[in-house]
Amino acid sequence: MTFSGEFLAFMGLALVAIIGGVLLLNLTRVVHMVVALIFTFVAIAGIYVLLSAEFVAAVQILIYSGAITIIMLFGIMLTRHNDESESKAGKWRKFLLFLGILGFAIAVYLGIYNFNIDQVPTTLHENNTMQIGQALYSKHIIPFELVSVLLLVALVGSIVLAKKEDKEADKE
Amino acid sequence: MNLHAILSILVFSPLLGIAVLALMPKDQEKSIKLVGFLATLPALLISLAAYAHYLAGKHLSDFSVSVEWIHFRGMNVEAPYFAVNYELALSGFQLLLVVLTAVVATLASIAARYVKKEWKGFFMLFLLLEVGMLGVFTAENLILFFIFFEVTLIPTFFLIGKWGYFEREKAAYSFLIYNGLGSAVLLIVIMILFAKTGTTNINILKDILADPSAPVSGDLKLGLLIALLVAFGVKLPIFPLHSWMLRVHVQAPVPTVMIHSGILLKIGAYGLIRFGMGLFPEQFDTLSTLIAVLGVINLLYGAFLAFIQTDFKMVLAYSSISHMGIVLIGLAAMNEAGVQGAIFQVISHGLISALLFFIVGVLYERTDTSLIGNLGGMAKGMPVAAGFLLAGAMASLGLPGMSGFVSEFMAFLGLFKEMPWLAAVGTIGIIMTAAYLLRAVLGMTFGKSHREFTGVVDLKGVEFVPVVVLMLLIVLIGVYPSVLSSPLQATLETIMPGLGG
Amino acid sequence: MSFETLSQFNWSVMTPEFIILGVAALLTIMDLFMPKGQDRRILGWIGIAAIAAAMVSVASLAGGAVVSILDDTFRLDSFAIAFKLLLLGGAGLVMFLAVSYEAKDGMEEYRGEFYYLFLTALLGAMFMASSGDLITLFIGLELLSVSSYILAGIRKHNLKSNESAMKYVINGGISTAITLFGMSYVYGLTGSTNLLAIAQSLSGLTDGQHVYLLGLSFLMIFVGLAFKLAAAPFHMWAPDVYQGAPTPVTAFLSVVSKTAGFVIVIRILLTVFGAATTKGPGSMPILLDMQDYIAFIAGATMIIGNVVALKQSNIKRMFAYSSIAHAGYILVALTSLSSNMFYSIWFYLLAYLFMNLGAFAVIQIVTEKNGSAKIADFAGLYRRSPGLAVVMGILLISLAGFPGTAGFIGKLNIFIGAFAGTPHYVLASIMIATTVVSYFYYFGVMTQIFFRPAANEDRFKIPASILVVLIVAVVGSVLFGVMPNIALDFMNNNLDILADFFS
Amino acid sequence: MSSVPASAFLALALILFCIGLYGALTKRNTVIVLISIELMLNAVNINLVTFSKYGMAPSITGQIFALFAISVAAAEAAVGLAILIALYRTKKTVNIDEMDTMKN
Amino acid sequence: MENAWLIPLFPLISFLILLLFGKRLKEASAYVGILLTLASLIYSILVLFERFSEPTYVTKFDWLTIGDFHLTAGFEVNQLNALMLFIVSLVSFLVHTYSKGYMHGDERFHVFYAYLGLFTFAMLGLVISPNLLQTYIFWELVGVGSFLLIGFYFYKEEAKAAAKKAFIMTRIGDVGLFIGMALLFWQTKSFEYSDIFAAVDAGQVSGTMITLTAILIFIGAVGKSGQFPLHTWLPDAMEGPTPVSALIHAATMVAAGVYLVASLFPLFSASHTALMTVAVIGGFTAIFAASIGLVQTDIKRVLAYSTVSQLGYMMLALGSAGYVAGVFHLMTHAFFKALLFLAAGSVIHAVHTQDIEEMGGLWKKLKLTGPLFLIGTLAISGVPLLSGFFSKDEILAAAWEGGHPVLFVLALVAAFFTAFYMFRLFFMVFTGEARGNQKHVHESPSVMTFPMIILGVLAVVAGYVNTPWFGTFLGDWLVDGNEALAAHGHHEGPVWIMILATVVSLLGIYLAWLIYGKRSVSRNWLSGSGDMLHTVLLNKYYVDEFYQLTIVAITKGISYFLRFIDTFLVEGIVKGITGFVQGLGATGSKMQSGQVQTYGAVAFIGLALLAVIYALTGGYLR
Repeated sequence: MTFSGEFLAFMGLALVAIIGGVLLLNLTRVVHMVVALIFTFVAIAGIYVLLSAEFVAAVQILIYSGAITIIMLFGIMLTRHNDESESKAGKWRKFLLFLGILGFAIAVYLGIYNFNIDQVPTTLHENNTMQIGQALYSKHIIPFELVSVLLLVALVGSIVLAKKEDKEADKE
Repeated sequence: MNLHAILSILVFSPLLGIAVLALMPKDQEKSIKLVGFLATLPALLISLAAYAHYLAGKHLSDFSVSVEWIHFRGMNVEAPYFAVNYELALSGFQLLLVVLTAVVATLASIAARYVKKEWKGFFMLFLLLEVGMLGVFTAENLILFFIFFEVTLIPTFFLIGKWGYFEREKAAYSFLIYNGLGSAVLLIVIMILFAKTGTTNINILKDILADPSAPVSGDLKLGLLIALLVAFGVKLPIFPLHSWMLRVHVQAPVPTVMIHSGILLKIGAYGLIRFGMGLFPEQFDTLSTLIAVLGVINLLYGAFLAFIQTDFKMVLAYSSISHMGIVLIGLAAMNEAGVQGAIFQVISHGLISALLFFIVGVLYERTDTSLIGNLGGMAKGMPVAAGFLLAGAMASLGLPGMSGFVSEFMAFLGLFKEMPWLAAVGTIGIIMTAAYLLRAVLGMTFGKSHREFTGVVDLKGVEFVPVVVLMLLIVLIGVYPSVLSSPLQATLETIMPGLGG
Repeated sequence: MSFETLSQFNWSVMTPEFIILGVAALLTIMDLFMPKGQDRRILGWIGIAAIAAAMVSVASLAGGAVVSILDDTFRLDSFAIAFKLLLLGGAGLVMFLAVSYEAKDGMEEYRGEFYYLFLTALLGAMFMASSGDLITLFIGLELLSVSSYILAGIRKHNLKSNESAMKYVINGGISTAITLFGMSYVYGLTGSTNLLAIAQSLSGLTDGQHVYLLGLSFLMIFVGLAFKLAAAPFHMWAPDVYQGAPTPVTAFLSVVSKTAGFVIVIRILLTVFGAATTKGPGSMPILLDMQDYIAFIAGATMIIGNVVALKQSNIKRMFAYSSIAHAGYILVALTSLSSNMFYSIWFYLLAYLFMNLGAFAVIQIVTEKNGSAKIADFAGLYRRSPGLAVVMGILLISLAGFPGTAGFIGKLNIFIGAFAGTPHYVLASIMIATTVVSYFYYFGVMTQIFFRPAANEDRFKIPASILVVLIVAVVGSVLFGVMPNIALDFMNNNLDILADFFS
Repeated sequence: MSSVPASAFLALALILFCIGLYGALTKRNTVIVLISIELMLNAVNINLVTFSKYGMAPSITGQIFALFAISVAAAEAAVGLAILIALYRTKKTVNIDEMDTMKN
Repeated sequence: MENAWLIPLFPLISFLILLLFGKRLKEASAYVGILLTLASLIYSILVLFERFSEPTYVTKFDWLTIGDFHLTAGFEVNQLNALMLFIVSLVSFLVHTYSKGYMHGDERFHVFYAYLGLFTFAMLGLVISPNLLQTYIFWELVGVGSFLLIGFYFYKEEAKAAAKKAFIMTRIGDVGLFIGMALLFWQTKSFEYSDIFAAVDAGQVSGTMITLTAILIFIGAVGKSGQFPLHTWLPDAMEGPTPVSALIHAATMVAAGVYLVASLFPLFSASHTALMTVAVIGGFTAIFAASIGLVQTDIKRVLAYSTVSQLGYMMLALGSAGYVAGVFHLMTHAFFKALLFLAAGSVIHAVHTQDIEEMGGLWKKLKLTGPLFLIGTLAISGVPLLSGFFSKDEILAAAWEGGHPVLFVLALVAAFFTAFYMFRLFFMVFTGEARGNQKHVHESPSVMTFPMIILGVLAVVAGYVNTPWFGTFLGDWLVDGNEALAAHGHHEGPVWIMILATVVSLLGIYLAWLIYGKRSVSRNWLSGSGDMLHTVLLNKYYVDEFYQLTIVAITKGISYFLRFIDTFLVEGIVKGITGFVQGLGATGSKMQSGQVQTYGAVAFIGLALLAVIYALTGGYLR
C-alpha cells in the first residue's frame, strides 16, 4: 500500500463519511444530525468519484445531499417537534444491539478484509454517463420502467398521505 | 349385484341424514330427533347385511373398493407419483367393529333424546362423527384412515364442548389437544412410511415391511412402533396419557360418551392391532414385555383409582382405563388367545360401557346427580334401572355368561402362556374390578335410600331399547362367543404368521 | 439498442403485466377525472376485471417453453406462471374485500388510490415472480413494498393505521437495506445481476474466503427477505402492522405479499445458492450447507408464531401470528429441498390463500360490524349468523390442518418432502407439535363462535363481494382438500417447474 | 494498480452500514431513523460501486444497480416521510418510542 | 342321560319366566319355580338311577375357537355328577317349596324365586360340567346367585355389605382358580378333565406345576367353601333369607369347593404337598370355625360357623386322601345342615328374632320343628345311627389311615366342639324358660314343614348308603371304574375310632346339657376361665378387623397414593408442559412491546447471531 494521492483522498473522504455518521449518532439536535449526515453523503459522492462512477456521484449529490436531506429538513420543520432527541430505549436493547452489530461487523469483516481479486483495468471512467445510459435503456429497460411506476406510486402515496385535508385545515 | 359400492354407501349414509337435517327448521325437536335416529339406520342395516353376507359363507373381499384418488408428486423418476387411493374393505375384525359402531351409534341416537338444545346441530355433528367412525374401521390405507380418524375429532370436540355438562369446554379442549397430539404422532408415522415406501395401503405396506430389503431399518421400525404406541396410547388410553379421557367421560353428554367410550376409544386398540401388530410384528414382539407391563399398570391403576371415586362417571372412566389394560395384556401375549381376547375385549367393552353410560345418563336425567353417595338405595325407586345397572356391572367385572368374561379370560389365558408372573400380578385387577364395581354399584342401588325416589320414574318406553339390545348382545357374546370368533379367524390368521407363532 | 432489437422479443408473454400496468394507469387517470362525490367502487370492479383478465392470460401461457426477455430481466417459466396465478388469485379476492371495505378515517377521498395501489403492488409481486435478474427482482420487491406501505397507512386519520404504516416502513427499510447489502456481495463475487449468469460463475467456486462471504450474503438475503415472509427473526412487525392496517390490506399482506416473498426467496436462493459450490465443481452447494440455518429459522418461526398466538385477544393479531406460523410450515418445505418442494410450497400457498382470505373476509364483516377486532367479538356468531359461523369454522379447521380441507393436503405434501431422502425428523416434529398448539387458538375462536352466548342478536349483512370471497374460499378449501388432484394434476401436467427453473 | 485496496472500500461501507443500522434502531426521532436507513442504503451503494470497479468481473451493472437503489431509497424516504407527517397529524409526535398503541 | 342337560335348563326357564313375567305372576311365581325344580329333581333321580347301570356319559361341542384350540362346552354324567345333581335338585326343590311359606308376603317374592331359579340353574350347570372352563363359568354364576340372594334385602346396609363381601372374597379365591386353570391349560393344552388327568398320568406336567396348579385351584375352593382364611364372608352371608342360607350357604354352593377338589382329585392326588395343604387348611378351619361357633348367639351364625367347620372336615377328608369320605360327608351334611337351617328358619319365622338369648322353651310351642331340629343336631354331632355318625367316622378313619395323627386329633376336638355348640344351641332355643316375647309363636305352615320332614328322614337314613356294617355301597359306586380314585375309596378304620368318636360327641352333648340344659355349671364357666379368650372368640379371632386393617387399608392406601400420582404427577406434568408453552407465549407476547426499534433489533440480532455462528462453525475461513 502506497501513500498515493488516491489513498489520501480515500482516507480523507472515508474519515469525513465516518465522522458524519458518528456525529449523527452523537449529536443531540436533530437539525445538526441531518447536517452532519450531509457531510457523509457528500463524502460518499467523493468515494464514488474515486471508484470511477462520476454519474453515480452526481446523482448521489443531487438526490441525497440535495433532495432527500431537504425533504427531511422539511419534515423536521413541518413536524415542529421538540428539538431534543434522546432515546429512552432500554439500555439492554442498546447493549445487545451493539453486541449484535459488533458481531455482525466482525463476521462480515472477516469475509472482506482481504478481499482481493486480481484487478483488471476497467473502462468505467470513460464515458461513464453514456455507458450507464446505454445499459439503462437496453438491458435494464424493464426495471427502469418499473422504477417509474414505483416513483409514481411514491408520488401519489406521499401526496395522499401528507396532504392536508380541507376539513382538517378548517379545523385548525 | 355390484357390492363394491356398498361400503362407500355404508360409510357415507349418515351424510344423507345431515343433508335432510340441513333443510329442516331448527326448532322441530321431535322430527329432528326422529330424522337423526333414522339416519343411523341405513348404516346399521347395511352392516348387518354385510354380517349376514359373511354368515352366508361369502367372501368379505366382495366389498373391497379401490379408486384412484390423490397423486402426490413423487421424489424421483422411478417413483413419479405417491399415490393415495380411495380404498375401503372389510375383514372379519373390521366387520365386527363396523357392526358395533352402527349398533352403538343407533342406540346413542336414541339416547340423544336427552339433548336439550340445538338438536339440529347436535345430530348433524353426531352423524358426521358416525361417518368418521365407520370410515376409520373400513379404511384400507393409512392416509384414509387418518382422515377419518381426524374427522371423528372435530364433531366430538363440538359435541362435548357445546352439549356437555359444566366443565364441558375444558373437557373438549383436553380431548382436542391430547388427541391432536396423538394424531400428530400418528401422522408422522404415516408420513415416514409413505415417504419411505411410496404407499400407504396397509396390505402392501405389510408386504414391503416384511421384506428385509425394505428401505425401512429395524431401528426405524422400532421407533415407528413406539410412536404408534404413543399415538394410539392417547386414544386407548394408556397410562399416563389418560387424564383427558376422564374429563371427557364425566363432561360429555350421554350419546357422545356412549359413542366415545363405546367406539372412539376402540380406535386406539384397532390401530394398535391393525398397524402396530400388523405392520411391525417383530418389533411388537420386542416390545411385548413393555406392552404387557403397561397393560398391567393400566389395569391396576384404573382399578385402584376407580375404587375411591365418588362420582360414578369417574368410576366408569377409570374402569375404562382398567379394561383397556386388558386389551394391552392380550396384545402383549402375541398368541391367538391373547389377541383374540384383546379383540373381544374391544367389542365387549364397547357394548358394556355404552350400556353403563346410558344408564348413568338416565339416572342423571332423573336425579341430576351421578354421585354414588347421592344415589344410594336407588333400587327402591327404580328397580329395573338398578337391575340393569347391576347386570351391566356384572358384565363389566367379567361375569361368565357375559361378554366381559370371554375377553378377559382369553386375554389372561394368552398372557399366562408367555409371562405368567406378570399375568398373575394382573389378576389382582380382576379382584379389584369386582371390588370397585360392587362398591360403586351397590353404593348406588343398595342400602338405605338417602332421598325420596317417589317422583322418579323407572326406565320406560324407548329407553328400554338401548338397554335391552345392548344387554342381549352382551349375553349373546358371553354365551355364544363364536359370533365373534368365527369372523375373526381369518383376521387372526393374517396377523399371526407375521408373529411367527 | 435499436427498436429492432427490442421488437425481436416476444413481448406478448408480458401481457398479464401489461394488463395490470395499463389498468393501474387507467384507474389513476379515471380517478383523477371522476367527480369528487362519485362512488369509486366501479374502479375496484374494473381492477377485479383486470386481474381476471390477467389470470386468463397467464393461464393461457401455461405449458409453453421458457421465454426470456432482455437477458432474463423478464422471464416466463413454469415457476413464474404457477406463482403468478396464485398472486393474481389472491389479489383478486383481496380486491373483492377491498370493494366492500368501508372507507373511513381519512381514506374516504382516496378510494381510487386504494384500488390502484393494490394493482401496483400486485404488479411488483408479479415481477418478483417473473424475473431472473437481481435488479428487476429488487425493483419488483420495492414496488410491492412501497405500495403496501401506503396501503397500510391509507386510513390516515386513524392512529393505528399510521402507526402500522410507520412500523412497516421502518422495518421494511431496514430489511431492504440488509437484503441489498447481501445482494451487493453476490454481485461483487460474480459481477453480474443475472441469476443464471451468477449461478454459472459460482458453480466452480473454490476459494473458501469467497464461499464464506457468499454464505454471509446468503444469511443477509434470507433474513432480509424473511421480512416479507414474516418469518423469524424478522416477524415482529407483522402483528402490529396487521392490526393497524385496513383489513383488505392485512389480507393482502398475509397472502399476496407473503406469496411474493416466497417466490423471490425460492428464486434467489435456489438459483444462486443452489448453484454456488463450496469446494469446487461438483461439491456440495452452499444451499445444502446452509440447510440447517433455514431449518433453524423455520423451526423458530413455527414455534414463535404458534406459541405467541395463544396469548392474543385481537383477532387480527392472532391471524398475524398464525400467518407467521404458516410461513414456518412452508419454510419446512423449503428446508427439505426435495424435488417436490415447488409443488408442496405452491399447493400450500394455494390452500393458504383460500383459507386465510376467507377468514379475513369473515373478520372484515365482524370487525366492521362491531367496530373492534377482539376475538371476544366473535362470541355467539353461530347464533347471529349460522352460515358465517360455519364458514369460519371450516376455514379455521383448514388452517388447523384437519383432513377434508386443503390445509391438510398441503401439510401432507410438506411432510412427504420432509421425510423423503434425508429425513428431517426434528423439524417435522416441531411442525406437527406446533400444529397441535395451534389447535388451541383456532379452536379458541371456534369456542367463541359456537359455545359462547352472543352479546347482541344483530344479524350480519354480507355484501355480495364478500359473499363471493367466502364462497370461493370455502369451495377452494374443501375442494382441494377432497380432490387435491385438480390442482396437483394441473401442476404436473402443465407446469414442469423442475425442468425449466434452472435453464 | 490502484493504491487503495477494494477491501478498504468494503470496510468503509460496512462501517457506514453499521452506523446507519445503529442509528435506525436507537434514535428516537423518526426522521433520523429514516435518514439512518438512507445511510444504510448508501453503504450498500458504496459496495455496489466498489464491486463495479474492483469486483470479480467489473462491469457497469454495479453502478446501474446503485442508481436503482438510490431511486428506490428516494421513493422510500418520501413515502416514509409522508407517513410520518400523517402520523404527526394524529399523534402530534415524531418520537418513535411513543408509537406503541398496538401491543399485546 | 343324554338329556341330562335339561336338568339345569328347567330352573333357567323358571328364572327367565319370572324375570319377564314375575311382576304379573306375583306369588304364583312360586308354582313356576317349584314345578320346574321338581322337573329337575325327577329327572336327576332318573339320571341317578340310570347311572347305576350305565357308564359315564360325556358329550360336548365347540364353544369357542382360539386358533388351533377348540374350547368345548358340554356335560358329563359320572357318579359324582349324578349324585350332586340329585342332592342339588333335591335341596333346591325343597327350599323352593319351603320358601313359599317363608317368603309369603314379601313384595319382591317373584324376584326371590327368579334368583333361586338362576342359582339352581348355575349350581346344576356346575355339577355337570365336563371341563374346568365350564366349571369356572358356572362357578362364577353360582357366586352371582349367592350374591343376589344375600343382598336380597338390599335396603339393609348389612345385607349390602354382606353381599359385597361374599362376592369379593369368593372372587379372590376364584382368581386363584383362574390362574391355576390357565397354567394348567398351557401345560395340558386342554380344559377337559379327562385330558388333564391323562396328561398328569402320563407325566407331561412337572411335579411343581402340579402342586402349584392344584394349590391355586384349591384357593378357589377355599374361597367358595369358606375355608380359612377366606371364611369370613360365609357367616355374614346369613343376612340373606334363611331358605337361601339352607340352599346356598349350607347344602350346595359352599360344598362346590369340596366338589371341585373331589372332581379334580386325580390332580390333587398326584401331589403330596397339595393334598397336605388341603388337609391342613381343612383341619384347621374345622376346629377354628368350631371354636368360634362356641360363643355365637345368633342362631344362623352358629349354624354358619358350623357349616364352615363341617366344610373344613370335608376338606380334611379329601386332603387325607379320603375321597369317598369327603363326598359322603358332603352328602349327609347337605341333608342335615339344610334341615337345620330350614328348622332355624322355622324358628325365626315363629319368633321373629335370630338371637338365641331371646328364645328358649320353644320345644312345646314348635311341636314339629323342635324334634326335626333335634334330629339335625344329633346328626351333625355324630351321634350313632344317624347319617352324620357314619360320614364323620369315615373321615376320622381316613385321617387316621392317611397317617395324619395331628389332623386326626384336630378332627376329634372339632367333633367335640361341634357336639357342644350344637347342643348349646338346641338347649338355648328349645329348653328352659322363654326369654323373649313369644306371644304369637306358632308352628310354620305345612308348606314349610313338609320339606323339613323329608330332610329329617334323609338326615337319619342317608348314612346307611355307606356303613361299615351294611356295606359301603356309595364308596364302591363312586370309585367304580376309576382306578385313580379306587386307591382313595372307602377307609375301613379300626373300631376304636368309631367308639372314640361316639364318646367324644356324647361328651360334648353332656357338657352342653350340664351348662345350658341342667344349668348345673355356670354359663360363664368358659368365659370365666379367660375373658380374653371369650372376647377373642366372640370377635371371631378379629379376622375381619385384621383384614380391615391390612388388606382393605392397603388397598385404600394404594388408591389414595395413585390418586396423588394422578392429580399431581400425571396432571402436573401436563400442567407443566402447557404452563411452559403458555409462559413461552406470554414472554413472546411481552417482547411485542409496540417498539418498532425492538422489532428491528430482534431481527438484526437474529441475523448477527446466525452470522456469528456461521463464522465460527462454517469452516470456510482460512
